[in-house]
Parts: sequence; C-alpha cells; structure tokens
Amino acid sequence: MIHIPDFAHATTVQVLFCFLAFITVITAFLTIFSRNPIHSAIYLVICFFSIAGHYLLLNAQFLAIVHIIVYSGAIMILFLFTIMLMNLNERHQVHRPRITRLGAIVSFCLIVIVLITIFINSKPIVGDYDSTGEDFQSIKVLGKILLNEYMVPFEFASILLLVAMIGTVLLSKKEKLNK
Amino acid sequence: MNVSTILIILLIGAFATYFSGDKLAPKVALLFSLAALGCSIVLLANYNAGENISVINAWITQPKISFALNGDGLGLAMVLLTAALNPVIIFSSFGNEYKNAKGFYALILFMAFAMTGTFLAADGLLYYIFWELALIPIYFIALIWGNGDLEERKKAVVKFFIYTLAGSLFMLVAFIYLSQKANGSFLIEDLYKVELSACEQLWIFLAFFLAYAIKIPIIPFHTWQANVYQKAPTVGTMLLSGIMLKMGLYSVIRWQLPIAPLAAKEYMNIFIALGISGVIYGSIVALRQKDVKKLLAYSSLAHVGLIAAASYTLTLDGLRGAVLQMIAHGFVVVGLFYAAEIIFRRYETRNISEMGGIRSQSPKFASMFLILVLASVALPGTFNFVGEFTVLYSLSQINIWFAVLGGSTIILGAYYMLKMFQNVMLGETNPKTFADVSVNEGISLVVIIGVLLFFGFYPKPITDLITPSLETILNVINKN
Amino acid sequence: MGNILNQIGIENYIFLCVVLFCIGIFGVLYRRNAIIVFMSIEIMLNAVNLLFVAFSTYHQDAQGQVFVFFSMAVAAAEVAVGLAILVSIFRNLGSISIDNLKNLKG
Amino acid sequence: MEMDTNLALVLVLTPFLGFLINVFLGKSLGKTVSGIIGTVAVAISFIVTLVLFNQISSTGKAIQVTLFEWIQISNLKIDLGFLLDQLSVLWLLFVTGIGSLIHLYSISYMHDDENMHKFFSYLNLFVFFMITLVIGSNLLVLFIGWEGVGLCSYLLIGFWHKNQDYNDAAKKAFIMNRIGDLGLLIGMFILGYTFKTLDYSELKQTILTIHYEPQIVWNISIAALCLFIGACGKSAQIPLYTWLPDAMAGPTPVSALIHAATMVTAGIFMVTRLNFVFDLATDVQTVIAIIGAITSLVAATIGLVQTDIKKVLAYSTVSQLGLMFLALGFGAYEVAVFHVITHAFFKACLFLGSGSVIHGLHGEQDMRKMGGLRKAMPITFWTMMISSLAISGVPFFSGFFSKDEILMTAFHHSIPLYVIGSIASIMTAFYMFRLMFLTFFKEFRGTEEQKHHLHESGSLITIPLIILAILAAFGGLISLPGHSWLNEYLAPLFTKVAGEEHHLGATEYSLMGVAVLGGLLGILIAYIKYFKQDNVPESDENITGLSKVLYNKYYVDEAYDALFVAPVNFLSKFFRDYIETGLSALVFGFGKVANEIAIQGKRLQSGSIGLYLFVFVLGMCAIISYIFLAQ
Repeated sequence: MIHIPDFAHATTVQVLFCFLAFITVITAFLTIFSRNPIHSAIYLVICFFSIAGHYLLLNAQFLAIVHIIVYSGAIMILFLFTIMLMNLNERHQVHRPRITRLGAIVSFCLIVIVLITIFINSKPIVGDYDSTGEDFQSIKVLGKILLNEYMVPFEFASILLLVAMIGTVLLSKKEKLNK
Repeated sequence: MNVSTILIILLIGAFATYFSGDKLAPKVALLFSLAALGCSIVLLANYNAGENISVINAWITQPKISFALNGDGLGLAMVLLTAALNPVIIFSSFGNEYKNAKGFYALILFMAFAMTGTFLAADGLLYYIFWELALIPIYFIALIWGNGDLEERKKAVVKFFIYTLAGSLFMLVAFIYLSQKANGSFLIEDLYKVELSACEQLWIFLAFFLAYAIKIPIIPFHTWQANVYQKAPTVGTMLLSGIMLKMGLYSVIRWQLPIAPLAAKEYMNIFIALGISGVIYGSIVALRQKDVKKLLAYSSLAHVGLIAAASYTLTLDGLRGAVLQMIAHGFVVVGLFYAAEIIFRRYETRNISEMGGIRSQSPKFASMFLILVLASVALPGTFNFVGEFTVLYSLSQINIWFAVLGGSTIILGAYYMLKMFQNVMLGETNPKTFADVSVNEGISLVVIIGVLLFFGFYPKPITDLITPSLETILNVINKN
Repeated sequence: MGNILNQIGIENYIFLCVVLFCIGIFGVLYRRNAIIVFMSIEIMLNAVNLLFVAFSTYHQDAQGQVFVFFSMAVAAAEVAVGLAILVSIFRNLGSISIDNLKNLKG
Repeated sequence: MEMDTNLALVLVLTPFLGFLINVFLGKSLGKTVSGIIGTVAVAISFIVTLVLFNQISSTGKAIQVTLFEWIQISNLKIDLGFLLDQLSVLWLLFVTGIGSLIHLYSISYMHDDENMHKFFSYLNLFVFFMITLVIGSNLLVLFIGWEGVGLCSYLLIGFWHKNQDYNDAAKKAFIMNRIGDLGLLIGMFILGYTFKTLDYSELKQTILTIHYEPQIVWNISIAALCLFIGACGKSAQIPLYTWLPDAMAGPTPVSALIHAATMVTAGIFMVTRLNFVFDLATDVQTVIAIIGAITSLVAATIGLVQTDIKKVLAYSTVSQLGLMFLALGFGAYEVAVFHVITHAFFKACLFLGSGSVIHGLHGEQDMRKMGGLRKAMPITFWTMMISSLAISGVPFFSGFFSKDEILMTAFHHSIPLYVIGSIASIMTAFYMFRLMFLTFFKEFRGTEEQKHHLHESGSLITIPLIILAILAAFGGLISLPGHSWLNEYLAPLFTKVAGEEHHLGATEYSLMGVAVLGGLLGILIAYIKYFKQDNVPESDENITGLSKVLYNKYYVDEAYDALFVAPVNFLSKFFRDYIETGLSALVFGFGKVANEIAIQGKRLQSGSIGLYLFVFVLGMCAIISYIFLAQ
C-alpha cells in the first residue's frame, strides 16, 4: 500500500521529501499546461531543480551536481535558445482537436490505472532497508567505478557526444538554396 | 588434403574468373572447374584409401555452429556429380556469346561452390547457408542472361526465388528448433541424436518437406519449374536441372529422413504416392508441350518424382536407387538440354513445331540425341536403367501398385520422348540447313553419353561408394 | 549513517516516479507543439533516472548511479540532435506542430 | 571354362563389333563392304553357335558364364552372365542361321538405299541384342536384350525416317512393347521379392525345393500373369498385337528377321525358359491358352481380306504366334518350340519371297496390282509355294508336323480351343493360297512399265530363299510324331515329363486326317474363288459389310485410340491448360494476398504522429498489464 507519511510526526527528511515531490509534480504539470513555451521551459527548470533536490536527499551529490549542470545548465538553455530562435509564443499555439484531447486523457488515465494497479498488486517492499554503512556513492567511489569498470562505455559516451555535436552542426547549418 | 580444398578451388575460381576479363573468363572458368574435378577425384582416391577427408572446425561458439564438412561416400558421389557436370556445362556454353561474360562464368563457379558446400555440409546452419547461397547465382543467371521478354522472365524468376526462399525458411525454423533440443548444437550427429516425439517429428518433417518439395520439385509445388527452365539460359537450366534439383533429393536422404524417421515411417505411403503422382502428372503434361525446354522440364518433374518416392521407401534399395538415378538423371538431363541448345543455335527456336527433318542432315547429332532420349526412357544398358530398376524394385517391395504406377513412366516416358524425337528430328528433310555437331559440341555430348553407357553396364564403383554411407543413414533411421 | 529510505520508503519514490512518468506521457499525447513534446520526454527520462537513483540507494550499489550518468549523456546528445532537427523542420515548414509532420505516411 | 567364356564373348560381341564398324566406318567403306562385314559378323556367330551346339548336344551339360556383378540390390545379386543350354543354343541356331541368310539377302535387297551401312549396323545390333536376350543367365540380362531388340525394331521400322507414317508405326511398336515390358518388370519384381533371385538356375532350384504356401503360389500366379503380359507385348498377342501389322513399314528383310522369325518369338522363349514358373500357375496357363487361341482366330480372320502382301503375312504371323501360345498354355513347351522353329523357316522364306516380289515390282505391295508373276520369277514362286504348303499344313512339309502337334495337344485338353485352332488353320490355308493365286497366277495387273521390267531377283536373294524353302520343307523331321529328336534334346529343361508322348492311335490319325482335310479345304476355296472365278479383291471404297469390318481390323486401332490415346491426350491438354494455370495462379495468389494486405496496411500508416503515439501507449499498457497482471 501507499505509505502516507504521518505529518504529525514527520521528520525533517520526510517533510523535505513531500515538499520536493509536490514541487516536482506541480511544475511538471505546469510545464505541460502552459500556453507559452517559455513558461513551460521555466517550469521545467524548476522541476529539474527539485529532482536535483531529490538526488541530494538520496545523498547522491555527484549526480545532483551533474544533473543541474547538464539539465538545468545545458539542456534547458538549449531549449530556451531554440524557443527564442523560433520566436515561439502563444500565437503559435496550434489547434488541438477534441479527439486528440480525449485520446490523451483516456490513455493517461489508462496508464495511470495500469501502473498503479501493478504497484498495488506487487509484493510489499520491506520496511527496513539495510545499510552496510559502506561508502558506495561518493564522488571518489563513482569515479573509480566509472573509470575502471565502465571505462569503455565512458569513452563511447564521449564519442557519442562528439558525434551528436557534429550531427547537430550539420543539421542546423543553413543549406544554400538550390544546393 | 580434405574436402574443403575443392570449395576453396571453386571460390578462388569464381573470383579469378571475374577478374580475368570477358575474353579470358570462359577459359579460366573451365580451368578451375577441371581443377575441381581433379581435386574431387584425388579426394575420392584418398577416401577409398581410407583417409579421413572430413573437416570440423568450431566457427561460432554460441550457439554452437561448426564449419563441418562431411566427406562420406554419399556426399562425395554428389560432389563428383557436380564436379563432373560443371566443366561439361561450362564447356557447352563455349558456342555462345554472353554479355559481361566474366560475371556470367564467375556466377557459374560460385553456384558450383555453393552446391558443393550443400552436399558436403555436416552442420545444420552451414548447410542452410550453402543451400540459400546457391539460389543467388541462379537468380542472376536466369534474370540477366535469360531469354524471352524481360517482364515475363522477371515474373518467373522472382517467383522461383521467393517460392524456394519461403520454403527454405521453414527448414531454418526446423533447424533452430532442433538445435534447441540438441543443446544449441547444429552438428548433424547431434541433430541425429535428438529424441523427438512423434508429433514434433511430424512438424519437423513437414517443415523440411516444404523446403525440399519446392526445390525438387514434387507436385503440387512445381509451378516455378517449367517457366524458369524455359526462361533461363540453357546453362542455367542445366545447372538447375542437373545439379540443383539433386540438392533437394540429397537433402531428403541426408537430413529429412534420419532426423524425423518416425514421421517418415508413419506417413510413408502418402509421400510415396505424392512422388508417384508427380511421375504420372509430369509425364502426361509433357505430352502436349510445344517448347522443347518445357517438355524436358516436365519430364524432369516425372523423373524426380520417382526418385523422391524411392527415397521415402526408407529401404536400402530405395535410397541406393534414388542416388543412382539422381546421378544418371543429372547427366542425361544436361545432355538433353544441351541438345535443345544445339538446335536453338541453328534454328533460333525452341518450338517443336518449327523443327523436324533434322536427322537426314545431321546423322551424328541425331544418333547422340537418340541415345540421350533412350537413356532418359531408361533403356537397359544405360545408367538410368540401373537407377530406375533399383528404384522401381524398391517401390515394389513396399507395394506392388506403387511399382505399377511408377512404372507407367517407362510407357508414358517413351511416349512423350519418342514423340518429341519424332517431331524434332525425323520427317521430311528440313528446308533450313542444319550443320552437324561441331567438335566442341561433340565433346560435351560424347562425355555425357560415355558416362551414361559405362555406368549402365558397370555401376559397381558408384554403388560401392554410396552403399556404406547409406547404410549408416539407414541405421540412424531404424535406431528406434 | 542510516539509510534514508528508512524514513521515506521506496514506495513513495516509486509512486512519485510513476506520477512523473505519466505526466510525461500525458504531455506527449496532449500537446502538439514539438518542443513541449520534447520537454515531456525529458520529464519521463528524469522520472526513470530518479527511480534508478532511488533503487541504487535501496540496493546500496553504485551501478544505478553510473547508469543515470550515462543516460544523462545520451539525453544531452539526444536533445542536441533533436532540437537541431526541430530547428530545421521549423525552417522548412514554418511550424513545429507534429500534426504537420506527415511525411512518414505509407 | 575359360574357353567357354571366350566362345560366349565371341558369340555376343562379333555382331556388336560389326555394328561398331558399320556405324563409324560404314559410310567410307562403301555399300557392299559394309554389307559383307555385317553378314560375316553374324555368320561367325552362327559358326560359334554350331560349335556350342555340338558341345552341348554331346555333353548335355549347360554352360554358365558369369562376367561381373552388374546391379546390386539388397537381397538379390544380379550378374551380367550367360547361360548356354539346350534351349538357348537351339534358339541361337535359327537366330544366327536365319540371321546370316537375311543379312546375305539384304546385301542385294538394300543395295539401292543410300543408308545401307546404317541398315546393316542396325541389323547387327539387333542380332547382338537378340543373342543377349537368348543367352542371358538371368531375367535382367534377358531384359537388356528384350528392350534392345525393341529398340532395333524401332530403328528399323522407322528406317525410312522421312516418312512420318513409318515413324508413327515405329513409335507405336516401341510403346506397345513397353507396355509389355512393364508387365515383365513387375513380374520380375514379384519373382525377386518371392524367391530372392532372378537367376534362372537358382530360380528353378528354389521353386522346385520351396515349401508351397498359398501366398507363394498366389505370388507365382501374379508373376506369371505379369510375365505373360510382357510376352504379349513382344509376341504380339491380344490385346497388344496391333503394332506388328504396322511394323511392316520397315524394309522387308527386317519384317522377315525381326517381325517373323526371331524377335516376336522372344515371348515364347521367355515362357519356355520359365516353364517351371508357369507350370505352377495353372490358371495363368489357361489364360495363355485362351488368349493364344483367340489371337490366332482374330488375326486369321483379318488376314482373310488384307490386300497388302506384307500385311497378310503379318497377320499370319500373329495368328501362328497365337497357336504357339495355345501350345504353351497347355504346358506343351516343346511343341511350341517346334512350331517356332518351323514357323521361322517358312515365314522367313515367305517374307523374303514377298520381298523379292516387291523388289521386282519396285516397291509395289498391293496384291491387286500383281498377278502372273509365276513365269517371271520362278524361283521366288516355287520357294514361296513350298512355304505356303508348309504353313497350310499339307502333309510332310514342316508345318504339318508342328501344327498338328499343337492341335493334337489342344484336342487332349480342350475341345473348344481345338476347334478355334482348327478354324484358324483352315483360314490360314485359305489366305495363304489367296496370296499365292493373286500374286503368281493369272495375268499381270500392274502397269506396262512394271511389266516390262519384271525379272527374277539376283542370286543373293534367291540363295537364301532356296535354303529356307528346303528347311521349310524338311524342317519337320526334327520332331516326327512318335520319334522326336527335339523332345529328347529339350527334355532336361522341363520339370514335367516332356510332353505327353501321343501314342499314334486311331484318334491321332483321325485328327491328322481332319487337319489335312481342313488345310486342303482352305486351299480349295481359295482356288475356286481366286483361280476359277478369277476374283480380284475390290478397291478400298467398295468393301462393305463384314469384310469391311475385317478389312479395317475390327477397328481395334480406332478403339485403342478412343480408349487410351485420346483420354491421355485430353488429360494432357486439361492438365496443361487448367491445372497448371490453376496451381500457378494459386502460388501467385499468395503474393497477391500479401500485396493486398500491404495496400490495406498502408492506410494505417497515416503519418499522424499523434495517432502513432496513442497506439504506442495503448500497446505499452497492454504489454505491461500482460506481463505484470496476467499471472
């Protein structure tokens, strides 16, 4: 069953979690429902920050920082630039036929129901979580893992990024008319 | 020296031919095909001396696929057939001019390579690869160098390609299922050992059957045959009818029967009946064909029907007769198609009604053609008789009516072949001149006739070669 | 240091992530604006990432975090290329409504 | 033993060598030389046969020669080997003997043909195959010869291959023979299956020692029946006789050698060879007797009205073969063999004589355009006269003895068959003398041109005629009633006591008298009708009533066409036009269905990303719920 936190005796962490979760969900909703893409982007940034908060809460500092740098720093800036480049605003709001909305709502409900049902049906997860106390997620450890065990994928990630960069440049280059 | 040598020779030959240029290509191809023949004879000698000429190398570990070639008597006999027919076929094409000859001859050698591989492969997946590989060259040969209207030809050839490919896919599924049962191994010995329930065997059997029935072809899966034979260049037709059909028949003996013996025993009568109905049907349809090549195609249908029926008897005689008849039919059908080609070179037609009266102008050609016709109707003294007698004998051991109905081929076969011979060769002298066979043409025909007559009286070498491996296969069939 | 999940409970994270993921799906389906669709996809990605990290803590194993790291790299590349495509679409069609992208019609 | 092998090989291979020389060198050697080579090759075989005959009749032992193993079949081993015993050597004697004479005759007869070397090569090949047939040590070697002589018959009937009618006749002969061959093969299969051997001597051993169960007896009966079908094909018995009259399209020496004296008797040879099989199948023997009798009668009636001189002789041959089968049916093998031999003499002589006539008339075969040739061709006339007397059963000529023995045997077994045989004999006498009167007596009815050129044939033609006429006259001496050299000679072959030696009692003498009277009656009718009354058969259009039916051979050919050939042709057309097209359309149908599905499926790909996503999510829901909720 969904465990509803007992607000009367909530610890700081619990309160923090609820708060962050609330922000995450709300901003995600707002991202989708904002008519102006710029607003959407701003909400998304907030959403990402709250997720970074979750990461911190889970003591994954490295990821939290990377997340902020990559998502809020790089990706969202990219989004904003694009939106501005295209000069999109509410005028560009396209007409949505009713059937599309209906379909979206139906499938949304459906997937929520399905996932929740699965969630409810699945075996309850033990309340006690083991903690070996061993350090497994400090930057030091992660760095070792990343550069030993995951050396090759790591290098490939760099190649991927390089290729993506080249691809992006090629794609967005303005082609001359008639070749 | 082991059996992979011959494959290497043929493959190198294919490339060398391609790079030797249009002028030299025919000669290079002939040279390599003769080298392959020589190699196969050396292999035969080694085999008879008791050497092990098989190859087995690990190829892919997971799943366990090996590069395994099995040099036993049966495989060797079929390789010899291929290796012997190949130079004859290449040599027979010397009278024709082909555009882009280097590609043409390279494809012939490549096809020989794939077919030889099929006959030798002792690993299910390797066998399947060779099996499909053989299809590609003939597709191009028939499509690019064929005759008749391009659209019609394309239709016939594409139908053939897709039809056979689709049939083979079922075989692939069967192989994958079998290898699951055999702990991931595709090796033929492991596949032989797989224990299957009767129901599984039936499905496996049917999957194989579809692939082989289309390739052989057994009625009612034969509709590609006559059209492709007609449209393909004669060299392609020879390759198809002389060797490629035998791939299907050989595979029945090598793969289908030992892997699914229970199903083979259970439904023996049905499959024999199917083969025999092919005999009668093919013979009857052949009676009224206007095109020489189509007539020969239907006669081929009749003959392979009989061979297939014999294979399904699951007796030593049946298998032996089937193999003998395969080899004999391979030679005779190549000879007959070549004769048709010789007429085409002079008259530019394949229509029987436009021929006639050739015998009085070219007695030599007429005699050779007659010998081939007689061999095809299994006159005693020709190799075909040895095969056909053994085949019919084996059928009579199952049920005498099979022999009676299958034996109708000696009546109907004589009817359509002699009718064809009469309409093509005999009658009032043809107003169009017909030059007698040239030296080149003569050599090919004499070689074929020589083989047919020699083994007609002394088939013992071939029988001795194939019998031990057929006995091994029979032991596998009868293991339970 | 104890496990943070003792205080929050993994099921809360799962629940949060499911909701977030569904919001992403809903956005993809509901909006026609390709950029917003893109953002929704990012939300979905992040939902999954968050779950990875939560389970990484749950199992006391760094592998999950490493995976998140890679998925971020991929996301970065994806966004870069995707936005470049969007730009060139906008340049050609003058619109980024996904309803206009019907060239895949069979 | 070495000596015997060599002799046998010389016997077989000399004609084959002659064939090879004539095929490859014949054209350059010239006509006469190639003719001589062909003749000498056969003559050498004849000499070897004489040596062998001498050896065998003195020692009484059969010679068995095995060359090498030929075909391997799991439970029977088939060798290429020869068996020279009393029967085969006897057969060889007249095959090579008459063969040599006919070769000699052909040198002159075929001299005007441009392809004479081919003719001789085919004749030599025929002799080779015939010898193989006769001396084979097992059924399969016999089958080589059996099919080989069929091939040579095909080649020789269609020798003048520019004429498509002749080619049709040749093809018909080959195919009809093949029907019989299938029977023979099936018979072999059953024998092989039952007794695990096809070798004559082993077969005989096994059959004589085996324990008879109903199944085995049944198998033997079926095998015998199948073998008899084979014999029917080769020896032109009902229902497979129609090829033989058509086979007269070939040159006349061919008709004499193949279609009268040797090849057509192969069926009788085979039955005699396998007498131990047929003895056990009494039902089949009855069938053989009945078919033989009916054939002899039917062929004789058709022979009554034919106008082509060779056709008359052809039907006469069929009729005589029928009589031989009548004897075989009663188990009187030696009687049948006796008739085979005498028939070979007089029928070969008759055919060669008719050939001489045709040669003299430059190819004219219609008896209505002959007549009065007695003066121009005395030797031909007299030799043919002797042979006609022999075939008609006039006392003390060879045919009298042999035919009388057959009828006597028939009388002892079955009166109705005896009556049928006797009627056939009377008819034989009638149509033979009809032939003689129409050809040699009265005035010449041909053109002036022909009349001017009438002359007796050369010595190469007349010498064989004379020799054969002498044999036809005195050949009966080898088996005189009561004291038969032939029966003694053949005795080792038969399991039963050789024939039932007829005591020459009152019955026998009266039977003989009846037969003689019958023969004379036939001659008398012919004399009255064609000599006294000077009748000449009417031209084709004017023939009516029963004789029209007879003249058209009971319309059997037409019936076969309608019953067998036409349906097969119809089926062929039907299969080609409908079934083939249908099957092809079916295969293309698969492609069409796939295409149609693709066309319909194309519409689903609307290109609307929204729709795709919607479907995608639904699908994902379905999959997730299946995985997690369906357990």
